[in-house]
Amino acid sequence: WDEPIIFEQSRPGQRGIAVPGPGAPAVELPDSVRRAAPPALPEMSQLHVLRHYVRLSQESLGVDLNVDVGQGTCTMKYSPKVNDSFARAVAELHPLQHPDTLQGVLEIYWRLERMLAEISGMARVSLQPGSGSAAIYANIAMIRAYHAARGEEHRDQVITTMFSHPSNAACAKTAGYEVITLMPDADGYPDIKALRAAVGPRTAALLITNPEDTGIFNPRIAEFVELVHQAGGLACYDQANANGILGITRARDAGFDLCHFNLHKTFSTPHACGGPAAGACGVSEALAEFLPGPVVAEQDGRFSLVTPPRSIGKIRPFLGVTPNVVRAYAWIMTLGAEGLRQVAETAALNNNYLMHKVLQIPGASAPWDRRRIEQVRYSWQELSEETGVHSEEIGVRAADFGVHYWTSHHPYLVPEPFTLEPTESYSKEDLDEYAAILAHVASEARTDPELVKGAPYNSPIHKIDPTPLDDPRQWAPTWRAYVRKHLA
Amino acid sequence: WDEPIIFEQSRPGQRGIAVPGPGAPAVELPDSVRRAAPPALPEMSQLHVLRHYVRLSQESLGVDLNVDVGQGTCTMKYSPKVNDSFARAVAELHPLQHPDTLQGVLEIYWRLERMLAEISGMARVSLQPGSGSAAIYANIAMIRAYHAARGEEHRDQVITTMFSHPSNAACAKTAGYEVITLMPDADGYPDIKALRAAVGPRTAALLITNPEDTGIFNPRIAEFVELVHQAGGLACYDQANANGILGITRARDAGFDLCHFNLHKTFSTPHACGGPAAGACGVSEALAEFLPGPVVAEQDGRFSLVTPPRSIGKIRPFLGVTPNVVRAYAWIMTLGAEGLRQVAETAALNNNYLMHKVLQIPGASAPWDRRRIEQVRYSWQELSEETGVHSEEIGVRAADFGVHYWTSHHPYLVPEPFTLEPTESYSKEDLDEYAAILAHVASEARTDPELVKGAPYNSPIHKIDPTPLDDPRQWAPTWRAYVRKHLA
Amino acid sequence: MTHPYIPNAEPGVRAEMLAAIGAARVEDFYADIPPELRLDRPLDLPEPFVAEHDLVRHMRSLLGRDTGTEEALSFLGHGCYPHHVPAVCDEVNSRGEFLTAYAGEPYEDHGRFQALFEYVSMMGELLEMDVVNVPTYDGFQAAGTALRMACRHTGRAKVLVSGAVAADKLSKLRDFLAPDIEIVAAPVGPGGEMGEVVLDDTFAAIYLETPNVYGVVETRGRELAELAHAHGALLVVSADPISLGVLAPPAAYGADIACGDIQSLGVHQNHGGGQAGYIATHDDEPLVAQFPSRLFGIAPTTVPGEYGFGDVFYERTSFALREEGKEWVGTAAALWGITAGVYLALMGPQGMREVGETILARTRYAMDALAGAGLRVLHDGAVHFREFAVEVDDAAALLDRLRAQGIYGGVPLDDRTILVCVTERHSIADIDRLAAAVASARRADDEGGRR
Amino acid sequence: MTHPYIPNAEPGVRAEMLAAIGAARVEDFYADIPPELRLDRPLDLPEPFVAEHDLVRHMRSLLGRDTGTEEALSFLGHGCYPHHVPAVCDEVNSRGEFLTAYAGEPYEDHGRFQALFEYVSMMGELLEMDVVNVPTYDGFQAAGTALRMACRHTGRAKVLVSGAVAADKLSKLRDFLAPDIEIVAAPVGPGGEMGEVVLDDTFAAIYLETPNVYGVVETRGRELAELAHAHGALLVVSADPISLGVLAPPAAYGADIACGDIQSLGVHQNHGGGQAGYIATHDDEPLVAQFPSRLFGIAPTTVPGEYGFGDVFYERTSFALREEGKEWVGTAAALWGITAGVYLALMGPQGMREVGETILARTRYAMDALAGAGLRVLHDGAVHFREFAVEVDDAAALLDRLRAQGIYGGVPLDDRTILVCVTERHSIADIDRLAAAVASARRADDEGGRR
Repeated sequence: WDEPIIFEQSRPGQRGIAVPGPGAPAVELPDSVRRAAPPALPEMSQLHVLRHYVRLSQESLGVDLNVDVGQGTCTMKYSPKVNDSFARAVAELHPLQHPDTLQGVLEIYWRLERMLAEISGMARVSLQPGSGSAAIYANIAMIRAYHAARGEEHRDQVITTMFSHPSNAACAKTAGYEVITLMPDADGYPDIKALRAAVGPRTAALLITNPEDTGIFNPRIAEFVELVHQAGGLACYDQANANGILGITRARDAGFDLCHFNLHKTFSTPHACGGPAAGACGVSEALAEFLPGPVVAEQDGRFSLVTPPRSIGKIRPFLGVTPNVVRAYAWIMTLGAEGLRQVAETAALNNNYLMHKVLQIPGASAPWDRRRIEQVRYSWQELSEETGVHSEEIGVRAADFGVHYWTSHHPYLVPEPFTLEPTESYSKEDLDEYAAILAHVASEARTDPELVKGAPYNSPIHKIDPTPLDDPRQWAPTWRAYVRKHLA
Repeated sequence: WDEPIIFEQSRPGQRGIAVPGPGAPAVELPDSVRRAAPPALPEMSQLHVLRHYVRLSQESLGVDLNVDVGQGTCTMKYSPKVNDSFARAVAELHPLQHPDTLQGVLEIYWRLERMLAEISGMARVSLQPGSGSAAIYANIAMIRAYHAARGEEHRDQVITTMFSHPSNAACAKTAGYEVITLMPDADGYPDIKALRAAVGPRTAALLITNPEDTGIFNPRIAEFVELVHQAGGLACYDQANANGILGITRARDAGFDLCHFNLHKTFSTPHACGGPAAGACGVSEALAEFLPGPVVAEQDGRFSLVTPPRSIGKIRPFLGVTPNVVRAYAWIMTLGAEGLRQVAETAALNNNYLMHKVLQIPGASAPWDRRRIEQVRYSWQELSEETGVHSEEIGVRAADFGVHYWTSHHPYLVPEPFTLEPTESYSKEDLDEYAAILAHVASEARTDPELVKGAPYNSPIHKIDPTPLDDPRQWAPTWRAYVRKHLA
Repeated sequence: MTHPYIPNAEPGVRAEMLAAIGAARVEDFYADIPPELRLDRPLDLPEPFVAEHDLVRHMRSLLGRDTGTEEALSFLGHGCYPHHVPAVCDEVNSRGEFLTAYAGEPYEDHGRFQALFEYVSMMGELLEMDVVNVPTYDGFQAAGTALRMACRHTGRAKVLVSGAVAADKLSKLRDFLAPDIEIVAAPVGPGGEMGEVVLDDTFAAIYLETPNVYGVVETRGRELAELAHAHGALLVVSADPISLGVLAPPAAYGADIACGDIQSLGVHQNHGGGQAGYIATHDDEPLVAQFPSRLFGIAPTTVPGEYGFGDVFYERTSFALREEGKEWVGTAAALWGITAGVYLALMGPQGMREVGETILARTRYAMDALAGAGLRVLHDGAVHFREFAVEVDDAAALLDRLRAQGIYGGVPLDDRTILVCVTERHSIADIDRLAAAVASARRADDEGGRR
Repeated sequence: MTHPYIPNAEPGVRAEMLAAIGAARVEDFYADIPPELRLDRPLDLPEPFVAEHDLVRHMRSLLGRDTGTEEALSFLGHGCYPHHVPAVCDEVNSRGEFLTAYAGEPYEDHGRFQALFEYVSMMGELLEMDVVNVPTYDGFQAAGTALRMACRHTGRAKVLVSGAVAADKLSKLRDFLAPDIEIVAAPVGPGGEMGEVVLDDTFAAIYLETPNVYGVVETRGRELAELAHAHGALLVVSADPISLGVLAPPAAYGADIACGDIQSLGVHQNHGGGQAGYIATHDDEPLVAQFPSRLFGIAPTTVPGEYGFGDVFYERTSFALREEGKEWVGTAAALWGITAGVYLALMGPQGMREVGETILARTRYAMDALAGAGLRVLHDGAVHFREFAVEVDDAAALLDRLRAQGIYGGVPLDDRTILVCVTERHSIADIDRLAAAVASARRADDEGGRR
């Protein structure tokens, strides 16, 4: 489709929907609050609005359509359609209804909390955060409250690793912490010597992912936790990459005090173009009193809301992103313990199989010769040096074949990176096809690098010139800005 | 997408859904009824089934996606999404529930029946038929029962016109009638002299569309009806083309005894790739006792089911295609009398505007210089004679630009035909765009006829060789036939 | 206000278009309609709910007066069945592309053609037959057309129809086979199967259903096929496809035409709007020539290895030949065909076997449970699939009592007979609940009787 | 049995893949996990419902214990609002392409970029501002970030926050602005608007809401903007976009940052899961630099006239700079942004004006009706949009009485104050029903009191 910007389709007098009339006397507004001129929104009939968005939807690739293994670290697994039907069933619930009228969702919250506690080994779980990053932030806020409650406000440093998600560093900074980032050692593990040097009386917490975004599991993770504990800090586990270790190993068993899951990665809720998502914070008994409130309590089969005594307060409005809580609950309930373990094992199997295939492509490598769990950060450094084609260009060319391939991995510690995470959802044939696309593009890079650099050829649009996006005189973050700067 | 046949994606051991186990002792089947070998259905995971069909859906063009004016006579109007939500609300109703538990749908049937009676001028309406053709058949069955009840079984002929839908002729033939088809006269109207010659003591009924599929309204329609009545026959109005005359003129007012509507054309229910649809039969008081049963009766605000005394019986199972009855009811209820008239007038306006544009394209013509209501059967005869490009080829080439263009108009009384019906749903810009596509392809036909003949270029597949489809040794109406004949 | 569904009703654009055409008023387009046929008043229709929300409120208040089978515990079947509908079926058939498509060519609608071709192909595997139609309206129509096909094929005008057929279906057959085809009813044997029948060479077909209206699985298919064939007639068998993961397909015992309804394959009950009919035969040209429906087939394209699709043997149809075609063809129930295809692909051979086994076992469990509750179960010795009949003193009274407890106990076949339907959706607990409610209703009746 | 969600758990393919890799067992991949960290037992989770239908039954039985706002008559708002959701909004946001997409590039996800660019562009028209973010989590987060933006922009660490803010939102702000930013609460004036405030040059911003927590429309925006600007501070205004068809957008009276929640624009209440936050500013580079969220902009392609899309000023973000970025960015609420875009496109300028007028009129009608029923309506002299507070003797008791009649009467702000919400979804009859129920509950109380 060559679909114009929606404003270009506006025709005066058209409308997409009619609104109930007041049925009561009109209210006269004082000038100070009355809108002077109507907003220049598009005017279109209903079919035309629908057609526009249906066409745009067809110009987007979701899990439903492609072999979505190329958005590494994002765990693009199948989000079952039946769970969407359960999510729709809560569409017309209001969050502040009396709990007597909400026993169903409250029970689901309570059950999912118990299940995630079992999966992580933690004592209590909050399902309030609206995403993984928000859960990281909530964990940091609890860490802050914990130390404050003990009079240890002087702990103003958090330690993280370079291959933990940037939100660990960024959320900690937002919460007022100084951030110390451990680089990988020569083996690709977080550098334990650097940790030893970093911990001390100012240490509030360690924020760490494991396996990291490289797919490498740090076997000395318990030792890391122990070092931080000895210094009086807390250990907080970013479990965004939990998909390969469900039922295999648990956060609490390695000594962690806090952890979080992304329901939209590990527990199958849909990514929805980037949210709504949902995060879960798990904490040990010692931190339970700091959880964001309210949480669901159960007594004699009745469910009610209580706020923990020293709650950090609200992370977001209301109880949580209920449609996703419902979906995640249903997903676990159709798999059970045995199913979750199959998820993990198959995610690891798929990843190792795909790695086996990718590493057969000349020019592709996986830095550090370590085992991988559920994903791998690869490098085209060799191919790039040989052909001058960059990883990003390979990604755009791969899109011509109907797949994603994501390269945003700042900072580019791994040169010419790409990260693949096949999850448990894809078949052997899917992985073969994805590897074949990469092999094909890599071979194009050798035989006809300009072809690859000129991509895309199979997109609604052609190669983008990004320079205006970083130039304040030219950038156009809205249509009105574009009209003003470029069409006036 | 280059999507393989689903059987090619089968992998042993996979499954798309799990089934509840028996939970009770198994039943042993005797050999005579036990299936010997499992059916060779595809074995696929759920995501893979979903992905396959989502891709196929993207390779189909619905009203939601295109300027769907090229499937003339099919009235491809906007089917409002909100009405789908009402249709979903009846998904889990069983048709044989006690009427006390079905008061809502029964009331909707009753109300829609009353509204269609008002729109057509008829006394009673049945909503049982599953489509327009089924409604035609039901009308013929009522005609047969009517004559039989009067001891006039000797009436064994029905009269129809060449530009009435083929189902009028075909259904009459199926019901045992001899079919007499009136050809258009030099003015494009059904030939009244031929009608005079045809009517007589053997005449059971006239089955006629008006406006016909040419878009021409027969101004002497009342005279046609009168002639048939004088001969003792009934007059039955095929109102498949009613979209341009809603609120303008009514079947009963022209003297008709029976008529039918297609809810999926005039009343916006979706075409659904070719059904489920729904038809409505309207009849005069004299024929009401023959209606298919049951119909809904109302007393003191309670609704029940009754079967008319001399009912022809069942046309299809149960009461009707309820999801579409609900949709059609909701559609009328959001428009009202004034809205329906706007529908009609706008359908006529759009059609005349598009005709104005199309007739400006050199080589296009609209046989018979008559006014048109809601559609036009055009001809490329001139263009075809000049360039050797046929209407069907123009249609395939037009599809490259993302629109439909339908040419199945047997018999080809109008040479090199195409039929456009813009309905009320499309904007002026849509019609301009469609006309521009036709003009572009027509000009291609002149400058580069081979280009047009070689189309499609923008389809998932290339030009089809249809010969095997008519050759019993080669045809493959199923995959198993294909495997046997072509892959074995 | 310009209605959201009618863009060109907007006065400005309307005037612009009229000007372009050179017409003064929209009335001009209607000049051919004589004044005496013109409606000189607005239609007398209810005030509309133009605002979508007002319409929603209105519809919700109407539809809220229904109590469906998800709120009540329903054992209603009799042609419309409460099987589980996989969410993926709904996802696919509610995709706007499929829902609003119609009659495009095999290029821009390649996906529609492929989806329907795959549907008929999967049905072909289930039925072990090579030719399956794009769905007709429903199982009634499929049966009617199958019998007309048999008559056209044999040149005869008499059919022997199983007596174990629903009354409504028989009504449809009588209407649809009139005026030229005679229906002879076969007796029902004491076990609930088709009884002894006599055939002669004037019959075009024997028509059998399995499971039949009583849920009884017919075991004498092969014998009847041989009888039919011995007289130059065809065996037409109506079989519910959801049974065919465990039951032998009609072709396996010699049927010439299989037919039936596919509502059981992933389509909601829809208050009876979910029906769709299949008809299948072997790849036998003279019989294939009798199909009125569209048949989709694979065709090569200019690119080797690529699959295109198209109509097989189009010249049979009324689209091509008007009254000289076979019966008629038109919009019927294609979307349910696509849906049934999705269902079969999800289920695969394993799922179809399992669902059949579950239904067989639970049907038997329910028969035993209701017998235990004191009802007489008809044809108890036969194999039942999904349905069985029970005899009671007063069907309406018992059903009323059950309904008061939120149970739709079954479909009354007559004053004393109730047809009970059990599928994989009914848990053992559901069946036990029915049996307990029946037992308690009978106790209440007994007590009422004693008073 | 191979689970339908895990194709490669099938033993055959698993063995084949292991062989290809050269691994003996899946265990090999976990060799880096030390034995003492390995869970030596299965997880203790409930028995699963593997069959989809069993899962559906389980979920339905749980969810059936809720009584939602379509069954009851709800006047609950307080941050989550029952506006009409056009069916087209649901149709678009349930399209699998959007629902399951995430972070593709602007080529294969061109449609996602365009839909979000169009959303921010339509919000820009409504707000009369040139820069609008891809949605953050919710209005709480938007307010917190807007205030942090103001602090970063001014280099100050103190903000004046309207006292007419929801308690939960204040809790969020306290948490989110900790530890470095001080919150000073402004008084609420007797009319329900922000009261008199004193500012000095240490303040980064004044934070105002309109309509505020009491539904009161603030009328002194321009004055507060001038006050803020006079002290080198910014005016941050949280405004519900659904009011902006009739109410002046914050930019019109001098606000520097607008923020709020877009749940009102075509998103269901979703038990509070439908929230999404917007933040908007003028196209002022230093302020734009403070956005943590993604900003999408138009970019040219190699083909003249073609529109591509991409991230504006990506180097602000934590994706690019980790802790040196502005706050953080990640998955938030993009789908609700697309949905709000669909809503605004459907409504257009006319619809937005009309819905605002309807809400204004019905809110006033409800205030008068409840006053007529004997309740004291707070801030009765102010202009109210959608919400107002009433004072009662015992909020919980009254709400319990109403709930027993199927009415969710409002949100208790404290023991004696109830916040009532009225939208275009509430008919006049609904409001009358509430007033009648309130009046009757009060009569019952009076009688109870007399006894």
